[in-house]
Amino acid sequence: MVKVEAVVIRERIEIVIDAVEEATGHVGVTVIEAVGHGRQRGLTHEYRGRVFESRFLPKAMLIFLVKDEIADGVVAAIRDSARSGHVSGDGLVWTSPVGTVIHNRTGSKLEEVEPGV
Amino acid sequence: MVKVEAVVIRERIEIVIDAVEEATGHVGVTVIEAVGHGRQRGLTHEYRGRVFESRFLPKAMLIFLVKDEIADGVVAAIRDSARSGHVSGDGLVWTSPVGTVIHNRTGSKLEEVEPGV
Amino acid sequence: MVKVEAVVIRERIEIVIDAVEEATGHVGVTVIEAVGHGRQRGLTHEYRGRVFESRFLPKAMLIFLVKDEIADGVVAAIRDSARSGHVSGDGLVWTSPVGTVIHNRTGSKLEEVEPGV
Amino acid sequence: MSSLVGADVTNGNLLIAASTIWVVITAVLVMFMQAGFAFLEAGLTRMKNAGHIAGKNVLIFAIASLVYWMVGFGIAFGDGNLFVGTAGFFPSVDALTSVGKAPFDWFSEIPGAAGYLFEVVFAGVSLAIVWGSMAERAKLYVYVVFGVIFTLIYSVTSHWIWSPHGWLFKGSLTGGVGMQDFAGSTVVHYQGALAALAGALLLGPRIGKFGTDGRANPIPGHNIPYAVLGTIILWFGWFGFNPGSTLSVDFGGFGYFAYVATTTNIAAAAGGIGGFFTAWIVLKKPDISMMLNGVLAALVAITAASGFVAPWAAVVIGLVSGFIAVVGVIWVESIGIDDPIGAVSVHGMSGIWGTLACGLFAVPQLASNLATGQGGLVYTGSFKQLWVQFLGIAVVGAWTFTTSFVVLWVMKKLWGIRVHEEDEILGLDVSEHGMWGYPEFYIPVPGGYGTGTHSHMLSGAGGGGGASHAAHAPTQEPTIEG
Amino acid sequence: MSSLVGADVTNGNLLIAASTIWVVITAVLVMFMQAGFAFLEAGLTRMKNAGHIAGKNVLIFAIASLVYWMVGFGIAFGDGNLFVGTAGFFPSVDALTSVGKAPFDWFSEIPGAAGYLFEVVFAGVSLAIVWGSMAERAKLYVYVVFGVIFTLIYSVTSHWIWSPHGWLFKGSLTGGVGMQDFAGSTVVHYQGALAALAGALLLGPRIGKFGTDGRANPIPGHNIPYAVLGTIILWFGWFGFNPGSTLSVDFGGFGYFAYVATTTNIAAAAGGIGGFFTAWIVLKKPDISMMLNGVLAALVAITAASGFVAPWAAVVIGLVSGFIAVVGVIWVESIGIDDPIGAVSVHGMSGIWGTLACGLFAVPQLASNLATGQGGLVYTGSFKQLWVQFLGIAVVGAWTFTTSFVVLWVMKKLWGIRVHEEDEILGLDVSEHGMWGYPEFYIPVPGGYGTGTHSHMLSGAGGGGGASHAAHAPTQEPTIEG
Amino acid sequence: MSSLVGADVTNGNLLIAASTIWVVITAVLVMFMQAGFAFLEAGLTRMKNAGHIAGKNVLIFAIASLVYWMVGFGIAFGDGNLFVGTAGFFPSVDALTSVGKAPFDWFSEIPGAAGYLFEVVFAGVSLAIVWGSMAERAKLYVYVVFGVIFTLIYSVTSHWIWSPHGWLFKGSLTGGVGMQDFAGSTVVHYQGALAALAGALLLGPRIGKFGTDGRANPIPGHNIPYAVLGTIILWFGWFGFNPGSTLSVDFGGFGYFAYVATTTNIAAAAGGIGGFFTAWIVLKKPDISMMLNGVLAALVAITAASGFVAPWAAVVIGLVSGFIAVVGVIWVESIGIDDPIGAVSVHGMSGIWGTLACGLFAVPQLASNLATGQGGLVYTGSFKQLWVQFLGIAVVGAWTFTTSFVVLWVMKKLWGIRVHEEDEILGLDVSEHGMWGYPEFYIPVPGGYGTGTHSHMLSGAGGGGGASHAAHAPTQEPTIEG
Ligand SMILES: Nc1ncnc2c1ncn2[C@@H]1O[C@H](COP(=O)(O)OP(=O)(O)O)[C@@H](O)[C@H]1O
Ligand SMILES: Nc1ncnc2c1ncn2[C@@H]1O[C@H](COP(=O)(O)OP(=O)(O)O)[C@@H](O)[C@H]1O
Ligand SMILES: Nc1ncnc2c1ncn2[C@@H]1O[C@H](COP(=O)(O)OP(=O)(O)O)[C@@H](O)[C@H]1O
Repeated sequence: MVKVEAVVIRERIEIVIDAVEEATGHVGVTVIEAVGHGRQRGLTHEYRGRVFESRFLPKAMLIFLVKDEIADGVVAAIRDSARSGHVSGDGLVWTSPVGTVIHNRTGSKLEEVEPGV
Repeated sequence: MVKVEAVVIRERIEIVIDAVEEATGHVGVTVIEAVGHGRQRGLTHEYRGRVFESRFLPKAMLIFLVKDEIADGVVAAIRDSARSGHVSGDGLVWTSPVGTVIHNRTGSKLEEVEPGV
Repeated sequence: MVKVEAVVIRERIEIVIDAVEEATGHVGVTVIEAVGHGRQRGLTHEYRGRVFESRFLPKAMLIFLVKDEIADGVVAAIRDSARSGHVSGDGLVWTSPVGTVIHNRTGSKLEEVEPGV
Repeated sequence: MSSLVGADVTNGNLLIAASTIWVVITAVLVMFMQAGFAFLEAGLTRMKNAGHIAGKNVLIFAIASLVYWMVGFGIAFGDGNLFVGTAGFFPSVDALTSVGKAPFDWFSEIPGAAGYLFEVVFAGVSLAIVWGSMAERAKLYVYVVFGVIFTLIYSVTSHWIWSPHGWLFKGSLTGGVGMQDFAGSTVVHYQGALAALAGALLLGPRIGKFGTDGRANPIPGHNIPYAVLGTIILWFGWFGFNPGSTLSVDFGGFGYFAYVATTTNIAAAAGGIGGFFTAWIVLKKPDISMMLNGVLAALVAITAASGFVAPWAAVVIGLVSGFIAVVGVIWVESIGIDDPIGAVSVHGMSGIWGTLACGLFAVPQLASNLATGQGGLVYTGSFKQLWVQFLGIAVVGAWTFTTSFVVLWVMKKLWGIRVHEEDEILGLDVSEHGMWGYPEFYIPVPGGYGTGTHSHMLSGAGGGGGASHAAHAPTQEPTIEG
Repeated sequence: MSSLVGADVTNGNLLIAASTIWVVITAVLVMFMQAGFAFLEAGLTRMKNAGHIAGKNVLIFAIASLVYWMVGFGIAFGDGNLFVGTAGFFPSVDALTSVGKAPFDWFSEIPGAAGYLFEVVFAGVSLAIVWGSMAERAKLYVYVVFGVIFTLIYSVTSHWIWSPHGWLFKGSLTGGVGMQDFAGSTVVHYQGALAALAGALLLGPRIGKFGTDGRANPIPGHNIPYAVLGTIILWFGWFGFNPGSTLSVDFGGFGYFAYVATTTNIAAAAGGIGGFFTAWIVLKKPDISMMLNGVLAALVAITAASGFVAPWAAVVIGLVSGFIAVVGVIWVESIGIDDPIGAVSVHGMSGIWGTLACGLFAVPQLASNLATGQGGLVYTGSFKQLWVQFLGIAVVGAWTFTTSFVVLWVMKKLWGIRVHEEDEILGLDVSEHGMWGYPEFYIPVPGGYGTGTHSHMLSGAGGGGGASHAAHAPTQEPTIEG
Repeated sequence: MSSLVGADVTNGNLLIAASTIWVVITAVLVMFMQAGFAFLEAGLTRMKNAGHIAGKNVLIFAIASLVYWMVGFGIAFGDGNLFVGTAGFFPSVDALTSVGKAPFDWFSEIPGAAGYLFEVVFAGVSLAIVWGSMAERAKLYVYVVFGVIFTLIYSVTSHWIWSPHGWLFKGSLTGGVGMQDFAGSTVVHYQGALAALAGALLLGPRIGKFGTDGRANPIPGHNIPYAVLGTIILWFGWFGFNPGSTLSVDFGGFGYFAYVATTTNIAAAAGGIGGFFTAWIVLKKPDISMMLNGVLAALVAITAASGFVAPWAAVVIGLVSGFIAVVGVIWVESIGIDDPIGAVSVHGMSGIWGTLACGLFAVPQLASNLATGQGGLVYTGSFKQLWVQFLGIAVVGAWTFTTSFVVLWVMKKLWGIRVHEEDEILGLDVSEHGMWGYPEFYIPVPGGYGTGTHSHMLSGAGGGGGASHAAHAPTQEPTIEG
C-alpha cells in the first residue's frame, strides 16, 4: 500500500475526503490539526501594542493509506479538490512507501479487509 | 531503524505503549491527537434542529521509531493491544522506512544512544 | 524530495525553523502539537490525593519537505538548534523517502514551484 | 443610635432609600446580563470569532450608556408629547439627584440617577439582542454606528409604552386602555429581535450555512458550557429585569416585586422543561442549547406578563415559550434566514407571545393594582386588552423593523455591512482585532518569539533598549538586582 | 416628596419592604449558585461530558422550581403537623402576595412569594449537590425522575427542622430544645450528600476509576479555571444563603444578618487556608481543587453555625473543614467509592461537622436572640445541644439515605440508571445530547458541511428550499439585495 | 401585620436596616470582583499557568479575610491616632453586632460586621491587583507571605485617608482640607499598583518577554473571552465598590448612591470607547484587551471621583483613562518592565489620574454635601484641592512603594521570589500544583490509567482494596448490586 499525506486548509477537509471517495472509492482517513508556514504570508497580529507577524496559519493534515493502484488517483483527487481558488495556502500532497498495513481489529492486512467487515 | 505508526482509539494509548515496552523493551513514542474515518460508522449528531452524521471519531496517532530487529514485534504488540473488543474503530498499524534517526540532545544516531543517557 | 520530520520541545519551534532557513534557505513547514515519551522522565502529578507519573511531555512535531540536496543540511540545522541545553527531552530528527510532492495550488511538483509564486 | 437619627429620617425618605436600593441593585443585575449575552453568543458561535463576539458586548454597552445619557433617557422618559420626550438631555447633577422633579418626575420615589441606571441597562439588553442574528459576519463599524442609532429608535418606542406621556401607555387610540408590558417583552426583546431580523436579512447567511442545494447545514457553536453560563447569568439578571420594573418598593403593594420574581422564576423553569421535552420529542435528542433557548424564551415572554398573571398562567406561558423556541429556531432556518443564536425566535416570537399573553391571562385585580390596562380574555371574556396588546405589537413592529432596515440598508449601500469572504473564513478575531480569541490554538507557542532577533516583528510602539545578548539565551532584563 | 407619601407608608410596611428586598436579593444570589455548581462540576470532570454536566444544572433547577411551587413549598412551610405541611399546594396569587397569613404565616415580614423564592433556591442547591457524586455515568432520565422525588424528600426534612410546626424545630423529643441549623448544613448540604452517596453506591465507579488491582486512579477534571469560577460564584452566593436566612431585616436584631455574613466569610477563608495547607503537607502539593474544596467545605459547615457562633469559632470551624475536605476525599476514594466532585466529603462530612459544631460553639446569647436551641458545650458545659444536633443528623441520615437509596434502587432494577459502557467512553455530551460540549475539538471544521450535497445530512426538521448551485461555491442566500 | 410590628421598628432602626442591606449587598458585589480578576488575569496569560493564576485569587482573598479580621480592620478603622488604629483587633461578637459604638464608632448606621465586610473586600481587591504584574513567574509562597504583609501596609494607608482619625482625612497638613478619595483610586488601586510595580521590578520580565536585542515581544494571553467575562464582572462589582462607599443610605442625601452609580457607569463607558478608539488609531487595530483595559482604567479613575463630579466630568475622566490605559501599557513595556496584565498603567497611572481629577472637577456643592475637601480647580479656580490630592499621592507612593519593595527585596535575598527557569517554561500549574489547568491538553486521556497495574502510580494516599481482575477489563467495582 501507499501512504498519501496532504496538508490542506481546514475548510477543505470534507471536500477533499469526498473527492477522494468519489474518484477512487477509497474510504479511510486520519485527520490531524496542524498549522503551517509556506509561500503564503502569515498573519499580521497586534497584541497590546506589539505588531508582529505569525507565520502560522491553520491547516489540516490528512493521512490516507491506499492501495498501490489507486494512489495516483487519490493524489490527483486531493490536488484538485484542495484548490480553494484563493491566492495562496492550498498546501501539498505527497506519497510515501509503507510496509505492511495491519488492520488492528481483524489482525489482517488492510488490503484484505473487506469494506463491509 | 523503522518508523511504526499506529492509529488507535484514545483509551488504548497507555495500553498500547505498555504492551510495546513489555513485548520488546522499546521506550520512546510520540503521540498526536487525531480524528479518523474508516469502516466504522461516524456519529449521528443533532444540533439545533439539524440531524447529521459526522464521520469523525476521536483517535490517537502513535509514532514509534524502533530498531529494525524489533519492528515486527512492535507491530504485533500494537496490533494485539489496540484491539478493544468493540465492534469497530480499532485502527491500523503500519511501518515506513526512515533514513538516519538523530537524537538531538547528543547528536548521535538514536540506536547508538544508550537507554540511560 | 525528502521528508524531514522532527520532534522538538515546543519552545524551540521558532528557533528550529529559523535555523533551517538560515542554513539552507528552505521555507515551508507543517507543525503539529504532540506529546512525547522517551528517555526523559515524565512529570510527577498530584490530583486530589493521587500521586502519579504522566509519561507525556508537551512536544511539537515539525514536517519539512525538502529538496534532496539540502536534506542533510536541514537535518543538521534541526539537530543543532533543537538542543536546549537542558538535561533531556530535546527529541529526534529523521528523514523518510517520499514520492512526488505536489503543490496543490499550481498542481506542479513542489520543487518546480518558484519561491515567489 | 436614636440620638443620631436626624430629623430627615422621615418615612418618606426611608421610602426613597428603600426604593433606590431596590432599583439600583436590580439595575446592576440587569447590567450583568451583558456577560450572559456575551457567553451565550460566544458559546453558540465558532472559536475563531469568540473574542470578537464576547468583546462586542462591552463595546455596545459602552455606546448605549453614553448615548442614553446624552439623549436617550430624555427621549424615553423626559417630559414631552405623546411620541417623544423633549426634555432631560445631558442630564445634570440636579436632574439626577432630585426625586420626582421635572423633567423626570415620573420617577417619584427614586432619584433621576436611579431612573437613568435602570433604564440604560434595559437599552443595553435590547441592543445586545440585535447582534445575535448578525453574528460572525458583520463589520465592526456596524456595531458602533447602528448601536448609536438603535439606541435612539429604542428610546422612542419606550416613550410610547413606558412614559406616562406615551400614547400606548395612555391608550390614546384604545379608549384609555393602556398597553401592558411590565418589563419589556415588546419594548426590549421584540424590538431587539426586529432589528436582528433586519440585520440577518441584509447580511445574508454565513458562508456554508446553506448548502449548494439550498438546504441548511448545522454550524455548531464551540462551547456549550459557555452557553450554559450565559443562560444562568441571564436568568439571574432577569430577577433584576422584571421585579425591578416596579421602580419602587410599593408599586402593586409593599413587597409586590417578590411576586413578580416568583412568576418570573416559574415561567423560566417551565420554559426549560418545555424546550427540553420539545427537543427530545421533535428532534429525538434533548439538545442542551434548545433547553437553554427554552428558558430564555420563557423569560422573554413572562417579561411583559410577570406583574399581571397568576402562577398557573406563568407555567403555561413558560411551557408554550419552550415550544416556540424550538420550533421557531427550526422554522426561521427553514425559510432561509441564518440566525446563529436564535434571537428572532427567542426574543421576537416569544416576545410577541408574552405580550399577547397579557391580553389572555392578566388577572383583573393585578391590572388594577398596577393601574395598567385591564383583565385578560380568560378572566373577563373581553378581547379589549388583547387588542391593545396586538396594536402595540403591530405598531412597534412597523416602526422598529422599518427604521432598522432602512438604516442598515443605507449603510450596506454606502459602506457595506459584511466583512470580506476571506475575513469571514479566517474569523473575526484575527481579521478585525488582530489576535485570535484563543491564541494558543493557532500560534504554537505564544511568546515563542522572544529569543531571536524579531524578524517577525513588523513594528512596535516602543521597544525597550537593552543591549544585544548571546543568541538563543533567554533574556530576563531588566531585573533589579538590589 | 413628603406630600406624595401615602398613608400606607407606615413603619410596618417599610419593614416589609426592607425585609422583602433583603430576602429577594439573597434568594437571587443563591439561585446564581447553580452557575457555581455547573462550573465547579464541569471543571472537575472530563471534556467529553462538559456540556451535559453544566447543562443539567439548568434542567434540575427548572424541575425543582416547578415541583416546589406545586407541592414542595406546601410540604415544607405550609401549615401542618409535626412531620409534614398539609396546606399551601399550588399557591395562588393571594397566598403569594399576602404577608404573614395562612398557610404561610411563618413568613411574617415578607410576602409568601418571597418565602417561595428563598426556599426554592435552597431546594435547588440541595438537588445540585446530589449529582456531583453521580457525574459522568448516570442516565439523563434519572435527573428528571429522581429530581422530582428528591425535591419531595427534601421538603419533608425541611419541614421538620425549619417549619415552626416541625418536630425537630420544636424539639419534641428533646424537651423543647430545638435543632440549630441556621441555613441548612443538615437540611441542604448533608441531605444532598446522602442522596449523592446512595447514587454513587448504586451506580458504581466510572470506567477506569479503579485499576485491575483495585487501586484508585486519578481522573483529572478538564478545566481548573472553571472550578475556580464555580467556587467564587458559590462563595458569592453563600452571602445570600446564610445571611438571607434571617428571612427579615430584624431577626436577631436590626442588621444582624451582616454579622452572619461575617462569620460566613471568615469561615470560608479559614477553610481555603486549611485545605491549601492540608494538601501541601499531606499530598506534598498545594492542589488547587483541594483548596477550593476546603473553601466549600467550610461554607457548608458554617451554614448551620453562622448565626450562632463567635468569629474565633468560625475560624476553627473553617480550618477543620478544610482538613476534612482533603482527608475526606481521599478516604471516600480509599473505600472504593467514586465521587468525582467530592460531594460526600464536602457536603456530607463537613455538613455533619458544621451541625455538630453548633452544639459545641453556639454562643448562649446568640441562641437566645434567635430563639433556637441553647448555648454549646464550650460555653455551657452541657451536652444538651450537641445531643439535639446529633439526633437531627441521625434521623435525617436514616430518612434521606434510605428513601434515596430505595428510589434509586427501584429505578436501577426497572430501567437501569447507568449509561451503556460505550456511551460512557464516548462521553455523555454526544451520546445523550447528540453534540459535543466543545464541538471543534472533535469535528475538525464545524459547519464545514456547507459546500457539498449533504450526503452527511440524515434528516432535518425543515430545510430551506433554495435552488442548486455550482459545486464548492460558498452560498450566501438569501441575501436581500435591497 | 401592624399588630406584629414591635416597638423597636423605629425610624432609626429602619435606617440601620436599610443601610445594612445596602452595605452588605455592595460588599458582596465587591467580593465577586475576585472572580473578575481571576478571569481577567487568567485570560491574559498563558494556558500553562491558567489554573494557578485563577486559583491564587481564592488563596489571597482567604488570606486577606483572616488577616483583616485579626488586625487589619483595627489598624484601618479602629479608634487610634493620626497614623494608625490601635483598637478593634480580633473583634468579638459585640464589636461586630453593635452599631456606632467604639472601637468602630465611625460606622454609625451599620453594625461593625457590615463595616468589616465592606472594608475587607476592598483590601482583597487591592491585593488582587498586586499579582497582575507579577504573574507567570512568582513563587507560590510569595503570595502567602507578601499577601499578609501587604494587607497590613494597605490597612495603614486606608487609616490615613478613610478613618476620621487619619491625617489625610483630617487634612492635618493642609489646613483641614481633607483628601478626596471616594472609594479608593488611591487607597485601593494606586496602592495595589505600587506593590505590583515593586514586584515586577524585582522579579524581572518573563523568559522571552524581551528579545536578545532587548526589544519587547508579545506574549498573548490564552483566552480573550475569559478576559471579557472578567471585565464585565469587574464592572458589575464596581457598582458595589463606588456606590457602596456611602456606607449608608443617606450619606450625601437619601439615595445619593444612585448618583454615584451613574457617574461610575458613564465613566466606564467612556473608558471603553476611549480605549477602543485609541487602540484603533494608535495600534491600527481595535485590540479587545485594550478596550477592556480602557473600561477598567476608567473605573479606577472614577473611583475617587464618583461622588464628587458632574456627569460631563465623568465622561472626560473616562475618555482620558481609556487613552492612559493604552499608551501606559505601551510605555511601561518600552522601559523594560514586564507587566502581563497592565496593572501599573490601569491601576497605577489611572489611579493617579482619578485622584487628581477630583482636584480638577469636584463640584463644590457635592464636596460640601459629603463634607470632604472642597471644589476643584475648574469650579473654584483654586489649586488647593489639587494640591491635597497631589500630596496624598506622593505620600502614599513613597510609603507603599518603599515598604513593598523592601519586603520583597528581603524575600528575594533570603529565599528567592522567582521560580526556576524550567518551572517557568513548564508552567506554574504543573510545577507548583502538580496538575495542568487544562489536563486534557497535555495528558492524552485523563484517567486512561485505569486498566493497568498502576506502574505509573508513584503512591497514593489510600488505595482501595479490591481484588485483581483480568487485564484490560474495565473495572466498575464496587457496585452495590442490591
Ligand atoms: N516544504 C514544505 N514542507 C512542509 N510543509 C509545507 C511545505 N510547503 C508548504 N507546506 C505546508 O503547506 C501549507 C501551504 O503552503 P503554501 O506554500 O503557503 O501554499 P501556497 O504556495 O499555495 O501559498 C503551509 O502552510 C504548510 O503547512
Ligand atoms: N485507509 C486508511 N487510511 C488512513 N487512516 C485509516 C484508514 N482506515 C482506517 N483509518 C483510521 O483508523 C481508524 C479506525 O478505522 P476503522 O476502519 O473505523 O476501523 P474498524 O475497521 O476497526 O472499524 C479510522 O478512524 C481512521 O483514523
Ligand atoms: N523512539 C522514539 N520514537 C518516537 N518518538 C520518540 C522516540 N524517542 C524519543 N521520542 C520523542 O522525542 C522526545 C524526546 O525524547 P527523549 O528521549 O525524552 O529525549 P532525551 O534523550 O533528550 O531526553 C520524546 O518525548 C518523544 O516525543
